[in-house]
Amino acid sequence: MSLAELFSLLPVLVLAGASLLVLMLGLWLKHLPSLVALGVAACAAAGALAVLVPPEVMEVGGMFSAARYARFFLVLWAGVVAWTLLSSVRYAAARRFQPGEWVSLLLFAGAGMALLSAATSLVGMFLGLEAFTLVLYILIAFHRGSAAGTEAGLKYLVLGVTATAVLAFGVALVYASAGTFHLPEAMAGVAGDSPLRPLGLLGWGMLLVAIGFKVSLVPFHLWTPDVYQGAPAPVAGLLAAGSKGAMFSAVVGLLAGIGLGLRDLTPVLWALSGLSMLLGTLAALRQENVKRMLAYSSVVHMGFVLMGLLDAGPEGQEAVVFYLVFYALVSLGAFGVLTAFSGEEGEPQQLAAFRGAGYRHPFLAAALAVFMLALAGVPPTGGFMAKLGVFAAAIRAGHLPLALVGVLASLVSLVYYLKLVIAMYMSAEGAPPSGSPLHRGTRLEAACVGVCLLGVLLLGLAPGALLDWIGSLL
Amino acid sequence: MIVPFAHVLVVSAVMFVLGLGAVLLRRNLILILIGVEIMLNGVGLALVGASALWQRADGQVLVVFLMALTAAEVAISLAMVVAMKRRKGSLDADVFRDLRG
Amino acid sequence: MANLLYLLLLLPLVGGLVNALVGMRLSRRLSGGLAVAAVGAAAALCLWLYWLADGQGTRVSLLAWLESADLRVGFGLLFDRLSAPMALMVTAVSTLIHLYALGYMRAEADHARFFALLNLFVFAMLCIVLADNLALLFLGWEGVGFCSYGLIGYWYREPKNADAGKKAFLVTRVGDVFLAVALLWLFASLGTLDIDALNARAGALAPAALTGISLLLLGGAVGKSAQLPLMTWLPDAMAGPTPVSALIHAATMVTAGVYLLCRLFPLVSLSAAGLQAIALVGALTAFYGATCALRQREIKRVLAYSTMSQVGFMFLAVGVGAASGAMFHLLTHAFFKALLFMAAGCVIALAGHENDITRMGGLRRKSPLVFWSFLAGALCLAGVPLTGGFFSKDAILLAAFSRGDAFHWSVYGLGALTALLTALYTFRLVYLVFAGEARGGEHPAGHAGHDQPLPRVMRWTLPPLAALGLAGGLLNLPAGWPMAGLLDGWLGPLGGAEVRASHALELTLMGVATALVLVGWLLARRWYARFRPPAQGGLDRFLLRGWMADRAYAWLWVKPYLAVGWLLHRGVDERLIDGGLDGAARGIGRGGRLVAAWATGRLSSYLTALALGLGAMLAYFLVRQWAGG
Amino acid sequence: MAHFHADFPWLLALCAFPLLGALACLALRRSDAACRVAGLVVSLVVLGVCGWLFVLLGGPRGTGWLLHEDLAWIPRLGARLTLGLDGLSLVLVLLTACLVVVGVLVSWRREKRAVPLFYALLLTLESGILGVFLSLDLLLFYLFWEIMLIPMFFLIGIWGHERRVYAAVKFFLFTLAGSLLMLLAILGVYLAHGHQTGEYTFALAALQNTILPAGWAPWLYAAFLLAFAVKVPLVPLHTWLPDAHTEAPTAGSVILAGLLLKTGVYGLIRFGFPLFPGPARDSLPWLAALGLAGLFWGAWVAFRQQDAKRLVAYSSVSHMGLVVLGLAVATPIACEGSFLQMLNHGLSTGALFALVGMIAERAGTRRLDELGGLWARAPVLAGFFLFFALAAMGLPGLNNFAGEFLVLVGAFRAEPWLGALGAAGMVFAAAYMLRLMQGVLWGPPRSAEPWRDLSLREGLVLAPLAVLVLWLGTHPATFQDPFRELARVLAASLGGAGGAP
Repeated sequence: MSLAELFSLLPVLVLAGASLLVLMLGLWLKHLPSLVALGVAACAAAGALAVLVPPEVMEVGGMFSAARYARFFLVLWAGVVAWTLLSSVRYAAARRFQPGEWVSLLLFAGAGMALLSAATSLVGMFLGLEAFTLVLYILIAFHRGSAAGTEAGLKYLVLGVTATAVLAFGVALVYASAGTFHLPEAMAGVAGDSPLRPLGLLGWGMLLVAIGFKVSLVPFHLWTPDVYQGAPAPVAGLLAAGSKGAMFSAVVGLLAGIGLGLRDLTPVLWALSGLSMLLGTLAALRQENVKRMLAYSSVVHMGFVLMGLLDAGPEGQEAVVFYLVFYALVSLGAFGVLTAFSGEEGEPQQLAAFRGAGYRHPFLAAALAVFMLALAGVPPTGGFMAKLGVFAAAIRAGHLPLALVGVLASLVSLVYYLKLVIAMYMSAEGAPPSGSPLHRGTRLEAACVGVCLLGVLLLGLAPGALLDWIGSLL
Repeated sequence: MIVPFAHVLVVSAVMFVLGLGAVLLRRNLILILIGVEIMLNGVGLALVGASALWQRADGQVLVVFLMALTAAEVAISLAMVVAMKRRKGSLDADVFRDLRG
Repeated sequence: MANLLYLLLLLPLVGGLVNALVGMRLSRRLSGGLAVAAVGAAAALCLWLYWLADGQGTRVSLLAWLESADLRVGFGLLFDRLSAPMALMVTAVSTLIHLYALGYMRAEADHARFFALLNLFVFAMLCIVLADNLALLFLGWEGVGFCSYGLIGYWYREPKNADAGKKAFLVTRVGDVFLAVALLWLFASLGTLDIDALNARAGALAPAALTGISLLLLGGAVGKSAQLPLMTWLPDAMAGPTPVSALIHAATMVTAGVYLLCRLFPLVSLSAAGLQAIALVGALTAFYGATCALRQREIKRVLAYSTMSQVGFMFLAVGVGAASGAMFHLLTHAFFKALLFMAAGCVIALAGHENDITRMGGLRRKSPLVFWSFLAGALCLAGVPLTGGFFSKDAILLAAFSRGDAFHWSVYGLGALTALLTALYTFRLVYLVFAGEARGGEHPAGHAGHDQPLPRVMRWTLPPLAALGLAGGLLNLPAGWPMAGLLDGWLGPLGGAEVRASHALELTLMGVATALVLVGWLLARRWYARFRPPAQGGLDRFLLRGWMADRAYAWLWVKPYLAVGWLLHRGVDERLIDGGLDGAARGIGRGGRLVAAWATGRLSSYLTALALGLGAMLAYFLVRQWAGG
Repeated sequence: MAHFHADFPWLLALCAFPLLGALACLALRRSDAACRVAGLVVSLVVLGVCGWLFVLLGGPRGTGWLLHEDLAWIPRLGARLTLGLDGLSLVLVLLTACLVVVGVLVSWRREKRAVPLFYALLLTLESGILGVFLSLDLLLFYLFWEIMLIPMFFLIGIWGHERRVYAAVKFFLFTLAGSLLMLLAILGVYLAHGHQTGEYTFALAALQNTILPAGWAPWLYAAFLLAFAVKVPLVPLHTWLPDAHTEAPTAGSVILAGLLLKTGVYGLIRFGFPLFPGPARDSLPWLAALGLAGLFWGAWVAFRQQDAKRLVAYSSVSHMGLVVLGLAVATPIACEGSFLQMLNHGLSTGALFALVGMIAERAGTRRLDELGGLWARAPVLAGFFLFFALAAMGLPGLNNFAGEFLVLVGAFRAEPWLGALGAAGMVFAAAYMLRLMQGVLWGPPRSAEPWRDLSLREGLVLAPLAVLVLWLGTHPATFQDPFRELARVLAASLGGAGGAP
């Protein structure tokens, strides 16, 4: 770990350092806004460093790369964390979250995601993944007052720990079959001729299971609805936008090196993607709880992203990265609106709570409607361009049947996305049940949601700029 | 290698499966966590074996990482156990059943 | 000359539009007067054009209507030897009827709509008469259909009238479809819709096509002229005001079919089968109309069936090749039938709005003028010798007989029998209405004080028509009489085949006709001079309801139509397509509930799912390892 | 066209301008009146521009583009903002502008709930429809195709009547199902073209001459056809139409019937046939059969309807069946007739829906057995209703007859029995239209007091439409000139290999 290597890892260190600094400050300084300001400054600094200061050495310690691909994702995750910090100021204060811990944990999660995206070796991936997963265990149950939070935390923890064990064993087996953790070479273990090929394949199987759990693909997705429902809205947003995105960005690197091995994996990926799309859509149909519906919708969307990965060529990866950026924006936006709507006595989760919201909260409701249409993949939102890219990738890879399953899923998914829009705009005039009337939402929250709204619409109408930037990464 | 890698692999696989069995069959949360620890130790063994097979040290480095990681997990898990005990008074993993459907 | 021709067409149109748009604001006298003026001016203009044209046809084209690839159709008018007399008749009779309507409609509030529709009707009729291409003719054809719908259903507050109008429009539209198909066929095969061109190039068509087109034209004519089988609408059309019945269902619209066949006679005459079909339809309808008229109880329904029968004679004339005979009968019939209808209007007014002839009687003393003009019309209708009706009907029967083969003789026989029945029901009508004492029975109080004298205009429009009817024979006296065959000469080639019959044959047939009329009169005098309550026998009810045609059609067409409609609407649209899709949606919803239930909320089931997934994954790779190799 | 300063993207501005109007409406959401005026002004400006374009370019034209713009959009995907205006789209764009103004005026007093949102959605809808008629880039076309859906979904869903949500979702799902398959087909062509020529583009001109792998072409064409058939609607896929029409507010129905149905046929003509000439030719017999079936099916079921709006909705199914029949027989006259019929149907049915809306507003009900006696209570309104009902029934001299006659002439020339059956449709049309007139106009008035007769605003809507209907009925050539050549070329391309069955 020469000085040069440390220097090229500087942006991540800035994030991690800031996290520790805030943790310490938190003991004395209980004023949340200033800590949030510090956190956002840290993120901004990390982002600026990543973009402006060229790294000296491309790979750090054989585990993390500092190439443009990693830097792009660092900027993205820094932005996600900064956004979460800003949009949850009122939410955290209302629930008397410990300011120091709240900001530091979020920053550390950002650092972990950046590391995961930058991983070029199985160890790097393992460390990055575990870094922010541990933080998420705490963040999900952060709201001590809510039983649901504890239950969600518990479920995520137990399942997460088991998945980590499976992941570790997978890494061990791949290491055993290939002799190295470094990714492109580690894949050699699976190649046709090598004697320890069975070990490699089993190792790959276990990796896929762990990845499946992390990005909530169907057989391993059961935790998703409960955790989204229990976790505080900002954390659920981070979970949807950040954790799944970071995992997939690592998977893109993982699969890029596999080349020939893809032939073995395609049936599995095909099955996982198809199942996720279909069963996710079916499960979401009957949901009355908005957060559970968004959870199942994330299962479906991960199925779409996986469909993009089936195309080994660069276009497929471009489509996946674009999809991840879009999905981050739309998830943050949707959960941002939920955060803005949640008042003192809790978050508005039941559909009934949203009845007639379209007329009482014009901006936030309109934003939520656009996010729903974006998730449904209807132009002119970014969702359409994302789906277009993924469908093109699937057809180019010759998986027309999967594309048809995707079409069926996105058609049926329209129903439950529209259920929310209908509740907001088209239900009878009556005011919502006394339960939790929607909170007005502060200007800061409205601004954050506005940023996401602008992003989603811009991706829909003029995705050219982002597509070019992503093209230059791969 | 003093012991053929296959034997190491079998032992670690057995430990992994036993740990998984404990996780699945046991209801008490602490015993589930113990099961996970057993699985992780199995992984550690496999890693050491593989590192010996390939005569490279990075396998063992990962084992050290693994131990540190396991310690952190246990800390958080126990914190969760304490929170659960205070809230529900029981350690049965299935006692939490409000979030479903 | 040309723009005068356009003026002829535009006058009724302008009159109609003015009444339609601003009529309500004008006073009754002004809007009525405007309407009469418009049609009167058209009549006068037609006369002057007649004199200007002195025999040569003039053709003029104003605006291109439909143009696409080789289809060129425009608003072109043709004022030749066939359309000139027809136009003159239409405008003249309309003027008289408009005058009559001024009086008849004096108590109506919504007069503007009536006169607007009446003027538009005359415009549409002139379109049919003067059109130089079939497309414009079709425009007039449907325009006439709409105006009759509007006028029949004039008293729309009474649902029965509105339904009668609807029935008329629908049944005639069935006929219009046949005409439309004939148009399409003609254009597809001859490449033009211009009437003269069609008649000229008719020879180029294959015999089968010729017959097909003729039958289709017959189908179209049958709809508009209320011949078998599309005749059920005419009796119900009597629900409209009497001037409407006089104008539309006596003089003009019902004769449009005959005019169409005469207009395209050169084409139709090339197909023998076509002609025979026309003749057969004509004869059968004549007989059908006459039999039904025998047992009708309402005065206007008797006249309606009588019109149907007389138009049947015209079809018979065309069918036997005597187009000029048909036109001759058409002109005379227009005069005396319009007269009869208007007189019937006066009769109804005199008898305190009583329609049923069995409850009238003794009106002779109440208004001698109405009696004498009604009698004049009746004499023409019955075909009493030397009247217009006699000569025109006799010419037709002569033409039929002189063709000289079995088919034509049988047709002649049916025609003669119908002539007898015609005389019978005509004199029945005269006796029941005018002879004996008033059988009006007690009138509802409202009507008692109603019989103030008929407005002068209603009474004084009758004599001119009576004169025209009686003197109608002069138009086309049979050969051997002084001034014989004026109309034959005038029509010349348009008049169809030359009727060659020896003078002796003519006289004998005239004798037979006279005898038939005499027998009919005597029978009527014996049965109806002294009033007896109408017989209620099975045959009477059968004839009263027009051979049960309405019920047969309802059972044959209306019921299946509704059944198929139900099948398509409830069956396919709602149950099959929507039901299927909603069912699929519910199925997916149930599937959704099933999958959602998988997340039981218990941590153990989540762990089991994870383990099962792991097991499946490893199993897959093991299998792949051994199988794949 | 000389004095066009070519660099200004007229067409893009035309599409974007209503969007700006929509944003303005949202900005002015404080006062309803301001939004109404803004809506009217924007739609009138669009009408003005379209009218001016028609006057300028409306003469008899060849088949080239009257206006063509090509701006960069997403270079990486090869999608460009290419917009083109030819004879057919010129006429349809004019129809769009005209009917949106009608829509705005018709809902002037009636829609009281969230008025700014109403006019914003109406203008967004206009922008979507204009985009569909003008775009020549497959991705841009698909974008506008779906943009059309969202405002219509909200219009039906928010301002509709009792079963509005069911109808709105059904409308959205039906159309989206078809268009998602079309998306896959577009991608199929896009990838096949890219694979062959190495250059990935969505431009229609480029994709037109792609040699598709043998097995693919029929399936891709089928996907396109399905998407457009749902919109037309061709018969088995039509059950969304009555629900959507009945539940939509008056302005929604006017635009849904007048314009959205035309986008289906237009899409088939602009994209379906040129991209897949071979399969298109093979599908003609099926299209003819479905068109004919639609003609009778729509009329038959319309006859049985109790609700006036559902009756007129089913009549649209019947009329559009005839339009498809015209295209399917692929003779120059028939194609010209079906182009003309698209314009005619837009005007007459649009006016009918506006009228039914006005009557329902006064009578408080749309059921035929509860209406009746309109003539006694509002004679001028009843007069207009009679006029447009006759136009819709195809009375010669009014606009529908012109189109119908051309289609039937063309159909008969190609296939005699087809033309004859089509002509028989006239009776069915008369049947249901007479039932509508009987139910609404005649019969005793329900109560003595007369309704307020035609207001100035309603007169302003109906009078111009009546003039247009008469103009199209007596001299349709002025509107036929722009697309005469296009019809001939389309007929040639479709009829090329042996033409209709």
